[in-house]
Amino acid sequence: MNVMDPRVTSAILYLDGVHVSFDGFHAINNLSLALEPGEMRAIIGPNGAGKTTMMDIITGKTKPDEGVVLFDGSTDLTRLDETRIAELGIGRKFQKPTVFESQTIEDNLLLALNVDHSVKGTLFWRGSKDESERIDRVLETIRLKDVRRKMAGSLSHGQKQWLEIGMLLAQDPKLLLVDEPVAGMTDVETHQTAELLKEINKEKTVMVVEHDMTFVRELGVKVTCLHEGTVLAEGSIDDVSSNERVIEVYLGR
Amino acid sequence: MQHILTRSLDRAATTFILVVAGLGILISLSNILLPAGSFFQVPTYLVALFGKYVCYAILALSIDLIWGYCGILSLGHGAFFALGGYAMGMYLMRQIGSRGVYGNPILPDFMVFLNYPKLPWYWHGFDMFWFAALMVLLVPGLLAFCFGWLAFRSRVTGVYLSIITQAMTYALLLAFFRNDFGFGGNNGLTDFKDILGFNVQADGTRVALFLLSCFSLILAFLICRAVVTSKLGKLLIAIRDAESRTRFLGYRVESYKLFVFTLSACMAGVAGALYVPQVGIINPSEFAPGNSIEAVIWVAVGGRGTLTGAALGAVVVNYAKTYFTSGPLAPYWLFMLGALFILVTLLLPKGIVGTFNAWWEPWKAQRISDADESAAREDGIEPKPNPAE
Amino acid sequence: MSTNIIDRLRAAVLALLLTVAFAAPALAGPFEDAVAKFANDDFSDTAAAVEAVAASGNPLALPIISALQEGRLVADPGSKKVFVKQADGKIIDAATGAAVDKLPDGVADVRLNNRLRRAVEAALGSLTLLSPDPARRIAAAQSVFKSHDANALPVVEEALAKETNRSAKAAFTEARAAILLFKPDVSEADKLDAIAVVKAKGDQEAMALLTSLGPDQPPLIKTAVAGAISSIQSDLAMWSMVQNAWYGISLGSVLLLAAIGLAITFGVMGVINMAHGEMVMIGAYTTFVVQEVIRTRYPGLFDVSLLIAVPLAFVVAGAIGVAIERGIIRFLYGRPLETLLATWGLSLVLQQAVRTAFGPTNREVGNPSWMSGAFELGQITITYNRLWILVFTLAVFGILLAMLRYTALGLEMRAVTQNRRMAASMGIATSRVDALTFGLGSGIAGIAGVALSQIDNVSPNLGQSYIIDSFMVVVFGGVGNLWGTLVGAFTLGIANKFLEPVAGAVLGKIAILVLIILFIQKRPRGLFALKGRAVEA
Amino acid sequence: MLIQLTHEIATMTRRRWLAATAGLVLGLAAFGDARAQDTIKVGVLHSLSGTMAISETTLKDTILFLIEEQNKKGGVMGKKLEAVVVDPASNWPLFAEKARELITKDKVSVVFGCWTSVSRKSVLPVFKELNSILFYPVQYEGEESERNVFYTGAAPNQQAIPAVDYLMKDEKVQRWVLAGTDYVYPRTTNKILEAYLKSKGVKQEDIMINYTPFGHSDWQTIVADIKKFGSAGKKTAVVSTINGDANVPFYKELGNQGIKATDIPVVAFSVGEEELAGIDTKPLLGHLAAWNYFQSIKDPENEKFIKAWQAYTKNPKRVTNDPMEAHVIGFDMWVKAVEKVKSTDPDKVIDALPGIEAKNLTGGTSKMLPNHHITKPVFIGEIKANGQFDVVWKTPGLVAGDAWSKELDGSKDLIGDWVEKKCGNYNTKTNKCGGQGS
Repeated sequence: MNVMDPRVTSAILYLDGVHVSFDGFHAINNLSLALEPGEMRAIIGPNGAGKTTMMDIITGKTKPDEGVVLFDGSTDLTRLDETRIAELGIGRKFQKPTVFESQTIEDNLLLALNVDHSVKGTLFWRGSKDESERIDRVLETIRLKDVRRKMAGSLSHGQKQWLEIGMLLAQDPKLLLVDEPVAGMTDVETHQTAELLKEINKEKTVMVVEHDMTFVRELGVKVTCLHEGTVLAEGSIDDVSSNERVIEVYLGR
Repeated sequence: MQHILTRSLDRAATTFILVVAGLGILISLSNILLPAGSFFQVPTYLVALFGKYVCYAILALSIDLIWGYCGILSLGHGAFFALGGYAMGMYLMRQIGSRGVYGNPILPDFMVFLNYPKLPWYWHGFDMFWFAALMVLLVPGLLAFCFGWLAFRSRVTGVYLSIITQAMTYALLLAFFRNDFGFGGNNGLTDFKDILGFNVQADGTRVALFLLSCFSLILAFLICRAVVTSKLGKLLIAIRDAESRTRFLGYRVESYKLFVFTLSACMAGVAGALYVPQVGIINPSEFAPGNSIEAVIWVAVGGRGTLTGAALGAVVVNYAKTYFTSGPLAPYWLFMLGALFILVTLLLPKGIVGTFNAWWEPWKAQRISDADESAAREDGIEPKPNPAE
Repeated sequence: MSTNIIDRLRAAVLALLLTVAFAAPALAGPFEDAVAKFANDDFSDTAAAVEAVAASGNPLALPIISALQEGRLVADPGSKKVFVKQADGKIIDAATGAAVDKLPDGVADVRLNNRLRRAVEAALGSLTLLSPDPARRIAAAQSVFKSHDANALPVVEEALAKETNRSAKAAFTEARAAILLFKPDVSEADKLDAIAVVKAKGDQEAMALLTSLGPDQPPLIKTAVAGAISSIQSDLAMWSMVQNAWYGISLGSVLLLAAIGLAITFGVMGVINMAHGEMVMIGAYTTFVVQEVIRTRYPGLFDVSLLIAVPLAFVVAGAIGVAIERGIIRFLYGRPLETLLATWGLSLVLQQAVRTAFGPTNREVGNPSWMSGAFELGQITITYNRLWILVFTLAVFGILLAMLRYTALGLEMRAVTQNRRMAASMGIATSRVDALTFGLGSGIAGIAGVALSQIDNVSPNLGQSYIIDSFMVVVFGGVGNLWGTLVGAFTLGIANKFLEPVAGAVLGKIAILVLIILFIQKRPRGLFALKGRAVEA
Repeated sequence: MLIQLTHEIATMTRRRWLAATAGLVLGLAAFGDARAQDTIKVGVLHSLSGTMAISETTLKDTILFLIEEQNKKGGVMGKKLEAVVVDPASNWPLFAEKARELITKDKVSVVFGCWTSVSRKSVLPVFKELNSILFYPVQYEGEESERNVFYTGAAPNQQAIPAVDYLMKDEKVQRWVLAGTDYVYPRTTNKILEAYLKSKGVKQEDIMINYTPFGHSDWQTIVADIKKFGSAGKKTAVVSTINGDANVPFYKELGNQGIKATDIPVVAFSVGEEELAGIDTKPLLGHLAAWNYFQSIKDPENEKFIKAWQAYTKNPKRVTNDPMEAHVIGFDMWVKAVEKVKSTDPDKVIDALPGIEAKNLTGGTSKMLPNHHITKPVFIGEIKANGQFDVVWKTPGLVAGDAWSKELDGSKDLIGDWVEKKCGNYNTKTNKCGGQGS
């Protein structure tokens, strides 16, 4: 790694030479990637390309065997745990929508708010006007205002995806990692989600992992294709989808 | 503080408190005021028996708090109960003074015949009630804190956690069995005389202890309610249902688990401390892993994730045990108890109160307007089966 | 034939010599009087009779004393007549040797106590130093080594001179050395040689012999003895390490045997089966029933009783396992903690059921002859039952592994546990596989019960004593990994046995539990944890 | 909080309160029903489930058998006896609860029960508080003499010390292994034995003491240690206070490692006919046990008892053992005492019991002493191949049970005397009641 590389200082997320292996299986192999502040990036790649593992590394769930992972140009993420990384301002949506099913939608968002997260703070918490306004705003954005008191478990799959994105919004991070946001959605919902992400991108940096090429095309952002834990191609969606190696990987050998 | 009380005391919670307080007072008055042998008089042995049930109910609450709400299945909670009991037992032993069979003013009897030259250092201070009372909270609390600090920080979860809690209580069982350990070995501590100057066997003391247990149950219940109705309570459920989600939201999960685990251990300790003077003995068998498992079963029978259910489960199962171990059914009582456990799991997976709520709520929801929605959820949120466990 | 008589005469002379020391007055009476004393039912009289008979030189002495040792000597207290029940079922009058048709009524066994038993052994030992059976000669030489009685020296030396059997020769050499070591008028050089022989023997008995020699010795001897003692000591210390390791392996095999079944039901299926111990118990009771039937109907089959019990226990426990799965567990998949509750209830029911059916007390399960006793390997004793259990455990483990790997059922099992929905869509009858998997785990617990019946109580509480240890083993090794269970069991077993001599049985066990707790902090998913993101998916 | 409460009370309907109260009262009434007393009730407090069921179930059957026999003879004072059986389930606090229930709810006149020391300790305060009578039939560590308890099992001086004497004199034992389960009875017994052995000139290095946990099943190391200890050239014996379930694997290991009784005899205080029924005894030939009763003892009373017992249990192989005999003696004494004072009033019966004599099953007559222990003969038996014992030695007469051991510093001056001194721990030095102090 070259510290004088200008990107080190400017990139909000910077990965260089990252390796991870599980019991001899190389999940991530010399992966290097950089995200500029305010950018939206789509990550594509076949199953097992290492997309989710990459997110695990960024969010501190998995520790890389070697390599550099920097946030905001200077913070070394490999030394921090999930909680600390979340506090720094990285939010993550899981591949499988993960919301608190036995609690109301409101409460889901309430828990996501980036307010006092200490034991004492939550034990003696009293709602404030500011908090409920923020929740209202998020509910508005994710279009779940009418069902705010319903249990999250009773939502449809697509609604759960939105709720989870809503939780990311309530968390108010600088960087959003969104894993397969439109899986199981109807075309209309997919379109709405794309709009939603574009809206979010106005303020925040976003990294989207997705299989759905229509969706990726609709986002219209720079695309990185991963394969076997390393970057195969990078560029506009048209560049990438016409790349011979990408086609080979997707269509099989 | 007001807002904590308001949100803790919904209709169901208030009913629970009133029932416990009412029963407590009624039983006590009936025992004291009515003539012995009259039909409505509750004999003293029943008062002691109910006192025991109430202590078990507190233990069940403490387990429900961590298991029902936070998904931590401790198969070693009996250890905290027993440690609290031992702290109280040590106080009661010291109160015997020179009335022991050997008449030694300092050393308890078992130390005299095992030739202890002097009181071991860890027995000092237990002649003072305040110190013993402090230890009742501190010893289980500290053990839970150390244990939890290690386990939660290392992210030991699910069945691994359950098994090492079992290892913990099993190790303590073996340790307390050892006579060299200085706690009376297998015989434990017994033959108590006084508590705070009152004869432990006097009817008045028994009634007072029973009332104190009821009061402690109400207090424990209120504390649990305060916790589970707070934002922290929502978070505990969140941790139970999706632990890593809470972590990625920026919560330090281990702190929350540690807090609630320690709190729960302290409650279990208090339950043990109240239990000992009422049953008159504390010995290592309280550490037996089977006891802890059984306590978890009370909670499951009553309804996991419902505080009233936990307390009710403890009373129901123990009443069944009392009932079945006497009379012509005595040789077969294990069949009945075993069958009860199997049938409850198969037919009432949510436990008694959970099932009742599921059946009652839709009907009630019609009557209650949306304005009062928070009450409609009773005090329970049905636990979702957690595959991680 | 003639040499045999001479041998006997010699032996009788020796016996006479041996017994003079403490039995002088008994010499007087005729042989018949001595024999009649057996009928008095008094231990002192019996002792006197043994001495007198052994010293009599009568050819009936050996049969009488052997009969006494083996409980075949009976006496009629009324008529004071004593009879020998011969091994072939014939009866002879002990005093005359005449055959008798039928025992009179009221005869009773001539009773022995430990002191008498030793006297009988000693009498037989001296009668058998020159026995044609090498095993008996060795035993006799060993008893001389222990008693190092100088009177036996001439016979020992004679025996040594004509001995051809190697082990017997070694035993006689050692016996001679022991005698010389304690004999006062032996040259220093001979004594030093004797010390070297004893040192070479190098076991506990040699050690005991040397230490009991006492301090009043010439300096040269003293140093030689001290040197021999320290050399034996360091030898024995080394052997005690080996011994601990063996004990550890043996304990490990017991733990493994108890845990394998759990590794399947709990490790592979994720069912927390608290009734696992009861499956072990059922296996043990199956063994009991099998032995009971064999004892009453086919006594000749006793030695193969375990071989019959193993498949039966597997079938019985396995069938009960399938019934449990079909009746209870299958309604509880996806709710693992509820299975804990239900199976706990079940374990109470099963325990009480066995208690009601078989009674609360222990039941006797015998060791077949090939599992009784022990053999010496170097300086350690290896008992056959432990050895067989180790072999059996490894065999069960191997068969199980092979089954999971190479059979259709094994393949289906792995498929269902890895991805139930996928397996179902590929046409695997998942519910059948579930039932069979649970049955397999229970069946293996059942055959564990057969083996454990050989070393432990067969009582309704049998299962309870293994359940906690089994869970520890599985969790320590890593849930879902059979190799982890294997390594876990042996690690815990060996660690326990090395801690036990240092810390004592109780503290050793506590230390193991604390170590497990700490170890889990280090590796929260056991020794052989599955890694990767699949784990938490 | 108060506001909240009153609000809730007000909103609760009156009807609900009524229903709750009614339910409560009915529930409570179900607990305490006292039936008319036309029989004399006898409480049986033995575990029928759990770890102790293995030993205690037989004792429950014994009492039921004795009650049936007594009723055939017309009961006591013309009234039939009625057994009240409860199951304390090997759970010590439950023992106390059940004792309380027997005395208060069932109004039993006497209780026969307990096996372990801890269960006795657990119920002791209950019997004192409610002033009832307990007959305790098991050999125990002594150091106790309570007004409400009658100890019909052996005190240490009626079992341990005669056994050691026998080994010393008859077997010329010089080296001793004291092996026991780690609880009070072995601890105290070994303490007493250690003091006794030292007073007989045995050196410290010739005594090895070893404790194991309950239910210990892996005896390899300890048996090897015993073997090592025993190969030091001196005659060695093991005095075993190993309890219950741990005995079977212990004896199996002994047998397999080839320790024969002629080399290192083991004398046990907790192994009787019942325990041996679960072991193949052939390898154990000649190992010893010390008891106050053996089934094999030739005596007409004993033979009559065994016959009746086997008929009652419909099992011709059912064995008898020492604690059963203790119950037989205790039951007989209680019946005699009740008939003497013509009352089941506990105070009267307690005062009447000392001095009462009852035939034991070994040809003698045992007597209740003022310290509430009884006189007993002591037998040493050797294990035979058929699972029975062969008596090889017996005390010349009956031995009086000592409540307080003379070998222990803490208790050598104490005596129990409920007849003259009315005191369980009377100090003969200071002539005061109440132990050593004050």
